Amino acid sequence: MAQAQPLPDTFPKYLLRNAEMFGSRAAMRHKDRGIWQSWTWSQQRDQIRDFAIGLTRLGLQKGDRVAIVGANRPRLYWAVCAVQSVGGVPVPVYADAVAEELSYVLTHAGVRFAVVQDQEQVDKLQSFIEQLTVLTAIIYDEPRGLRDYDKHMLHDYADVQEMGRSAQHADKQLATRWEQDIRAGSGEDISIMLYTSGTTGRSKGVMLKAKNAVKAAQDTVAFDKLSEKDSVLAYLPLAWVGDHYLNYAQGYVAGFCVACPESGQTITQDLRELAPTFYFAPPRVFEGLLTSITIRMEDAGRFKQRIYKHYIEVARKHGEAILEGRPVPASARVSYALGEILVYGPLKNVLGLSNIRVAYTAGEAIGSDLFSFFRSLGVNLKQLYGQTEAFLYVTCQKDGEVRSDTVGPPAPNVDIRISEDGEVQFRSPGMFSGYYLEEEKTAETLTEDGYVKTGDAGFFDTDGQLKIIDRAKDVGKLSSGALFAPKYLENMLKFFPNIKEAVAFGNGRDFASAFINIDLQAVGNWAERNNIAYASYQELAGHPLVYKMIAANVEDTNRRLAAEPMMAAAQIKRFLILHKELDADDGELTRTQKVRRAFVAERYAPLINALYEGVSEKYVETEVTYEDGRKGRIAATVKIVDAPVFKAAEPVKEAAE
Amino acid sequence: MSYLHSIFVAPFADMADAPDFFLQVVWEGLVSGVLYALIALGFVLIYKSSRIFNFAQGIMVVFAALTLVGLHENGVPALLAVPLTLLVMFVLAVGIERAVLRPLVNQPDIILFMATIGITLFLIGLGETIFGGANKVMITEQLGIPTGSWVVEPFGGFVSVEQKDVTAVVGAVLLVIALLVFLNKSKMGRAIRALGDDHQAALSVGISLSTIWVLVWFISGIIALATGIVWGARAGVSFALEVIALKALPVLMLGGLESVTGAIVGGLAIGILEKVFEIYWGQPLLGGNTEAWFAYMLALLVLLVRPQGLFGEKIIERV
Amino acid sequence: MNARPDHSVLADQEGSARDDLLMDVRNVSLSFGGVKAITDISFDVRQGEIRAIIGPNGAGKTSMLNVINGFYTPQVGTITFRGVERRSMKPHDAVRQGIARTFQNVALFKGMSTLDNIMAGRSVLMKRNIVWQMLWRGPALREEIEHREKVEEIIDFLEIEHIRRTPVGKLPYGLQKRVELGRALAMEPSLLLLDEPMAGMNLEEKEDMSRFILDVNQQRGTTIALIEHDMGVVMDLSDRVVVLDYGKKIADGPPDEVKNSQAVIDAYLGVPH
Amino acid sequence: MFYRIAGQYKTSYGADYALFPIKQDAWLLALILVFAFVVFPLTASDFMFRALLIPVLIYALAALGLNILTGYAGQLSLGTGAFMGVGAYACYKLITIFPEMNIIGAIVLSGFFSAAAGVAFGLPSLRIKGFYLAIATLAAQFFLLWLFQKWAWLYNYNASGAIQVPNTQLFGVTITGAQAPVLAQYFFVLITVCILTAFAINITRGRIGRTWKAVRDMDIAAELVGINLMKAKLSAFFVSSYIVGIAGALFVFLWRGAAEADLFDIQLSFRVLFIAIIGGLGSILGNYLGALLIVALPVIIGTVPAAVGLPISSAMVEHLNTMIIGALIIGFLILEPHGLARLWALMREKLIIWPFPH
Amino acid sequence: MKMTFKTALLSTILAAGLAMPAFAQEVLKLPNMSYRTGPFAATGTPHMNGQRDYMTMLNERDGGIGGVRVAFDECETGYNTEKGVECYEKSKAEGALVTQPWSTGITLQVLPRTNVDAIPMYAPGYGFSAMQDGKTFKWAFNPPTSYWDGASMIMNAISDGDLANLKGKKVAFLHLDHPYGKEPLPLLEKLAADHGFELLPIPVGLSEMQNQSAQWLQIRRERPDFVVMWGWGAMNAGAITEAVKTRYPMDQFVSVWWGAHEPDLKLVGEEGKGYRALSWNFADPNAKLMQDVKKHVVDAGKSQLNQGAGEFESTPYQRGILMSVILAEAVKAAQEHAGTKMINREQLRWGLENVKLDEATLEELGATGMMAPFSMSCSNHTGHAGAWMVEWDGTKFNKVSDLLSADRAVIDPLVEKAAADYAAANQPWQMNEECTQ
Repeated sequence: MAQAQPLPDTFPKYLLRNAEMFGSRAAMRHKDRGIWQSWTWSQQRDQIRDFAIGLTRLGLQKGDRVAIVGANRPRLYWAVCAVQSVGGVPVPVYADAVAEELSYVLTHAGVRFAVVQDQEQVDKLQSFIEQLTVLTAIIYDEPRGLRDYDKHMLHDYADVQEMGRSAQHADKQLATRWEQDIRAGSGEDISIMLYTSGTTGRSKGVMLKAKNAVKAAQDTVAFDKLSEKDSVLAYLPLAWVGDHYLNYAQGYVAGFCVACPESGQTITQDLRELAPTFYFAPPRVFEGLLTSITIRMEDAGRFKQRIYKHYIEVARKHGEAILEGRPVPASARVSYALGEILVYGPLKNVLGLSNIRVAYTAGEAIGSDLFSFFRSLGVNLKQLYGQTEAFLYVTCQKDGEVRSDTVGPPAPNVDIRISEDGEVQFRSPGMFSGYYLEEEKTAETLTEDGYVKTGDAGFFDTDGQLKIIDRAKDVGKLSSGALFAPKYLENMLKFFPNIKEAVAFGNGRDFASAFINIDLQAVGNWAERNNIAYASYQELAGHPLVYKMIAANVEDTNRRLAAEPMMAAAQIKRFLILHKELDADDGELTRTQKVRRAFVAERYAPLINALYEGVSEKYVETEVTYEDGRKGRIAATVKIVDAPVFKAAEPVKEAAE
Repeated sequence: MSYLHSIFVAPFADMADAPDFFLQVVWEGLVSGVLYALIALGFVLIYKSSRIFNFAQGIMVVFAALTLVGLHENGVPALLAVPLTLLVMFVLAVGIERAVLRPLVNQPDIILFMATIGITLFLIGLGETIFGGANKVMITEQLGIPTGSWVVEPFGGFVSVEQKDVTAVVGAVLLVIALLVFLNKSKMGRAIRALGDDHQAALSVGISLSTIWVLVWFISGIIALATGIVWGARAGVSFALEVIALKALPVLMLGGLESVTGAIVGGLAIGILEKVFEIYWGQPLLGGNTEAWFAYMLALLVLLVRPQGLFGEKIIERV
Repeated sequence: MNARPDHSVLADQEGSARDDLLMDVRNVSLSFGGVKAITDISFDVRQGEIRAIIGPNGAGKTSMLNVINGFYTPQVGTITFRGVERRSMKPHDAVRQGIARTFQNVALFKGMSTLDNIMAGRSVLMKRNIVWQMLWRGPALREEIEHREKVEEIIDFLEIEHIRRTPVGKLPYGLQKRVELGRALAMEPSLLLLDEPMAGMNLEEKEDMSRFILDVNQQRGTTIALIEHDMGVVMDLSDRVVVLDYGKKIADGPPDEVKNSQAVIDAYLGVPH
Repeated sequence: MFYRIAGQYKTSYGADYALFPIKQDAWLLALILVFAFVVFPLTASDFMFRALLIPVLIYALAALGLNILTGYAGQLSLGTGAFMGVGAYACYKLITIFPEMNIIGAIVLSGFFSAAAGVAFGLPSLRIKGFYLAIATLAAQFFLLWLFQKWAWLYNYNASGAIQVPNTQLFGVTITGAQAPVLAQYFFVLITVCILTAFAINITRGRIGRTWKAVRDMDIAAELVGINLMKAKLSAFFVSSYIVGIAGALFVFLWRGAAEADLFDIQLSFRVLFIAIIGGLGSILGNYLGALLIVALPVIIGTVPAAVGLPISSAMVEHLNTMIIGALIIGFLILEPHGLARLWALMREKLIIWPFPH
Repeated sequence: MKMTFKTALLSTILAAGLAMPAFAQEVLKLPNMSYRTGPFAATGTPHMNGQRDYMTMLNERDGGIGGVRVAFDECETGYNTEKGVECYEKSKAEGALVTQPWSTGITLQVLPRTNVDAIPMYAPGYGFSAMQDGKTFKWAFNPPTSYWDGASMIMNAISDGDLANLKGKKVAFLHLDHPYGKEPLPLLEKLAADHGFELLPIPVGLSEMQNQSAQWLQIRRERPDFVVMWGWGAMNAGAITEAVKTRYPMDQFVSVWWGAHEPDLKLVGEEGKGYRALSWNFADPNAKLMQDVKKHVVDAGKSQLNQGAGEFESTPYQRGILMSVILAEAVKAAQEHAGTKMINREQLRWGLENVKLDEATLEELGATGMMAPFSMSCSNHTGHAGAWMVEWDGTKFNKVSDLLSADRAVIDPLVEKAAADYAAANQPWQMNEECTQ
């Protein structure tokens, strides 16, 4: 990629460059109609140009904000670049956002255009169309079901492109002018506005400058040596910073191929077909993978199981060492090579991880066993720590210096410091330029010297790697004054395959306690093998044997907590298994599947009280939302159990930070 | 013209010229026909009760006859050999039910048909392994079947009628009567007949499906033994009979797969017609040996006119 | 439901010639060996509408469909399709004329995949001879791909991507029905006959199927004649309804009108089923 | 396990229609072809060629022909042997009437004769179905066999009633007759079989193949989707009998060297049918697996017991062979009604998802 | 070296040991094709037992031929030509010195191959009659007499020595519809044309062998003066029972040697009285040869024959013995000529061409009267031993004629033409150029 001219500072510039340099290489694929429909960089440029010019025909002006709502589709990705190319600001919005959320973001951003995927999104938009005063056009990708809609504001994506084409036809200079405008574009312009998913409160529109975004991407592309030969599967929400960064930004900068899955249900299959070289997934995805591997292997024949266990053990012993190029006995190498043929290779093949060069996980802590498992198979899995405000990367691990309990040293050109109250703060090239229309909040987030407050509590360990404990504001104290980091507890619990979700309480209380969600798949399988009949999640969750099993897990957790001086006091004394699964539809989880602890605490206040009242069971009624949107109530008597606590290890010395 | 004459006139003139010979021809045909009918009967029984197109019926005939002769050769008295052979046929029925029918229940027809071809091969191999491949002589006399022949002398000529053929015809008639009585009068028999129409109805009689299957295959085995004795007496016992046993197929097609009457009428008709055709048309005009295909061609022609056979029920296609 | 094109012209009982007449069934009678299945039935189907034929069990609905697509030949009466009058024809000729259908008891090719089943629906539109097929090059492959693209559109339309390669014999009933609809659509019919498209389905599947039927009608502009037992669904879906009872026509008109007809109430709605 | 399909994706329908969408399949085939074209010719003895390799190929081809009719179009045929005979006799007549005719031309043309016979006896299939149709093919079997015996013109009034294959040459190499080197015959058969197999694969996966399968699965529905049943069935008879006829011509000209009518008796029909069943109806690969099994089995039964010092008489070998084939047929139908090909498919599936069991 | 490499590779490929056995003992490989199964086993088995037992006897009594044991392997054909060709290939691969195809059909099929592969083909009393022409059929032998010889002798016998007596008569030729049954047809047709009798060929298909009512109805209608039978396997028994039933005069019913098969006649017993067969051997259980066989093989329990059924005494079994006698004599001759015990194929061919079974040799073998003396040469591969008529007396066969001989003047030109035609049809054909006789 070395070339004399300065590197582009906007994505549309990269588009032009890639169309020139990698003209015949695939830029975008989409599993559609049974095959991977593909577009080369030059085709992609033409598609984008047609659409961009079409948009200008519809009246798009420089600076106009354009909402982009939908799943990962080539046309929506093109819309992002098309909007950027004519000076607009794309505003990707979560496709599964309900109408109110959507309406807030769109009105807040003041979008003039919306490029949406299908009828569903059109319907949502139209339900609050009167609030969108500045909206001039909705452009849809899939015309399905929209035939009889009132068309005065609705446009088919293809029609817009056609408008663009006919305009170019009429004015031969248009295409050239479009390219000139791009080349004249400034890196100082806002490249994109990403709305935070809103773990707390309203979503905020994070504005990112083009040159910052590009710079950040350039750094990480160089860091991971990504090139046009790589490929990724774009399956994360389009509006999430991760997707925009990893797929769009890095894709344009490195020139690699971004592939869109056929649909949400076929991701596993599509991943397997595509076998990308770069992969990102949150820990829960890896966890799901491991669970499903374990479960599927349990059904295998004895012989296969023995092979599998043997070689997984070999991998556990030597796999990571081999991956990191550390010295390993020759016999182990032979054994590992055999394992590669018999187990690891096939396993990666079945999971679609065969060609992975670099894989990242982030967003939450990942269990060390889980993390090591994938690394030992030869998947170069690493951790990063990031934020929308940083345009993702704050820290990321280097090849060969990977640990499961840290998130790595600062990413290239990133400055990190830990504030006095333990909060992580950073300054980075990709740093945002502010929240849209929220000067105040922007100011709150930035320190006076220009550092961004992450809101996370953490510390650097001796290796210089950052370790995140929890959200800074969630870190509390027990009534005894001992440190209580709920997330830390929850993560430890969640590393058990039987536990899907955990919510820990204890701030200002005498001791720590927890709600637990069992993993229906894992526990269900276990139940099946042990001939335990159950009709529902609720029934399984309340089963005495299940309680017994979870109690053992909690006990284990406590034992490990006891070994950590800073955390020993926060052992879980009491816990209960929740009678329903935490669900985003009920507001208990965010759309990114994170627990909204405050909301849960409020919703299940009676249960929390019960935990601290010492009763052994509690009757509760809970409102639930079914898949089709109907609401209902479920009632249950939830059992509450005590767990043994262990004596804290003697603090060797005061944890100096 | 002369060609037409030799097709349409000469044969009939021949028949009229030597009526005793014609009678002899018809009698010969009739005896073969009885045998075809018996084999076909075994087919029909099994088809009616289980929708299985039992290709192995022909080979069961040979197997039964071989067992009988083989037992006798090994010193078993003839009259004891018969019940012993029946026992073998019963064991065979049970074996087939266990090893073939039960595992294959509810499979498509074609699969079951193929399975019976497998049974055929297996039985041939088994029979030859045990009894050797040589041609054997039916123990006609030992079984008390008369072996002489009567000569009737009508129209100034003669018709030679072998007593064992007469025994065969009479035996076949008795067997068929016994079978019809069994099917119509006994509870078991009614269950078997009902099975053809409706499994549930049959089961409601209180007899298990496997019992019925064993029974049906056993009855087919009895018929096979009877056929084997009769046929063996005429032509020796060896697996070459297999090819003749195939003739039961056109008989079935002609008579319809489910009709007992059809099997009998079809068998007799084919036996007589093929013989008459061979003698009066085949040998003079076509170089003989037309019996090899006549039955099949006849069945084919009939099916073209009536796809369900002469006695089958009309199939109305529905969607 | 969204705005629908206005089909709700008052039903003209006389069925006089109209510009948008697609098919006209005149005085059709059919009997099997003396048993009358259909007696003197006349009705018409107009371009672009959804026409329902309803009636209690044994009313002659399926027989009527079988007459329309040539599977049965009526003893009396004529059928005029797109201005051409005929009494008998081979079912595959009916397809050539643009009549496709589905079946009450799914009649898919069980050993073939979803894709192949729908591709089979396009057999009649494919032309390359055996020599090209043998070589699998040039025109044959081009033709195959051309039709594959069309079929993929249908697969996409019916949202059955995930079962593209599954042998249909292994699919649940509801999906089989959908595949069958796909196969009928693949024939690009001008008249689509649906024989109890929602028989044996649960509520959700019925809703899906209704949506697909409406989409077919609206987006592809296909005229649909459907037989259905489920009155509720029919009344929502169809523009006009013919009611049969014991092989005779007892009512014909828009759903609301039919619903209130005394004859229908007596024959059909009054009878619990 | 060795099937690593990750990353093998198709970006066009053309690629999706490739003969082997998964490259491991192509490798496997390549390996087999290397064996067939290079390793065997370098290593195998004459006996191997004559007793195993050539018959396997020819039987597989015959079974392929039958499979098209029975496995793909669903029309049961018990007359394969006779149609092979038509091909063989046609080839013989062509080569003796036109001695200057190229052997390839004669074989290619002879297929048309058997195809014509096939269509003639296939005509009843328009009216007759299922088992009833088997009778039409049986009629063909017995009638044609009779014709081979009685129609002396067919065997050039040869006293023995047998046809004797003359020595013919192709590109200067004797390819048929006793003079022909077995290697040349092997290559001729191999190439012919490869070409016809490729054709058969292409036909069965295209429109015509689909119409056949549609007719097989549900003929009424097939008719109602616009498939002309007559065309579909007769084309199946045509293609099937054509291939069977070629197999018959190869059978006599490239393997047997001579033939009498009885060679084409019903036993031959059954043998081919068994190959198709054991191999797997409705599959191309199955024919090869089935042929390998059926041809190799007697050889193995004949040699293995002797090799382990358990001599059995040659008659016993025959008996056991018959019995074992019978038992195999039943066994296969119970375990896997779709034959060896399906077994392989399941194995392949297992290898693909290895180490997972499902 | 190359061979072992091949073998090694092969065995890895097939793992079935299809190639040669790993150990090679010094044996004379004289395999036989057999059919102890199927519809032809009835007549085949006793012959094959005889062949086998003589070889076993040599091994037991003399330690083989010239001190080398004989490996008499059998390969089952079931009289099936296709199987026969497989057996041929198999035995060829195993290094057999000779092939004994045991069916005229198989003989015809492997005939061209033996000529290319240079393997002697030994078809005693069967096969293609023109094989007598050793110049053309360098590798094929059909001693002691051919089918055309047989047909000629039968016609001579039924015409009381003068074929002119047959003028205006009708001779039915009831034969197996198989190359074997058709083999005498050219000669019979010629004789019929020359002598003015009507020849009525009546074929019996393989499927009709046991149920010949159609053929016998035809015979009844046509009323031929003689029925000449060329039958085999189950066909013979079928024909004899049908003849009795049709009341065909037994003294007008004559068969070729294969019809001299006691069990078939025992079926009809007394009613078969008068039935004649031409046979080139005559059973003599008391001959020294037979007693040796009995002593060393049968009584030693090394035979497969069915003693209870009187097989030892039967004509077919003893014919089988003689078949092996001739072959063994050829081996002896070859060993002496070549000066080596382990002869090769070419040497065995020489041996066969130089078989001299004169009275003295027969005497020495202890087989006097069991067959007529004969000798072969490079131009004469049949030897034309001649044969006797034997007649069934209700319990056994009796010799009822002097030694008959065939009409060479008629046969030899036919042979010459047939051989020339054959060579022409199978161009390029390897003739025996060295033979100058």
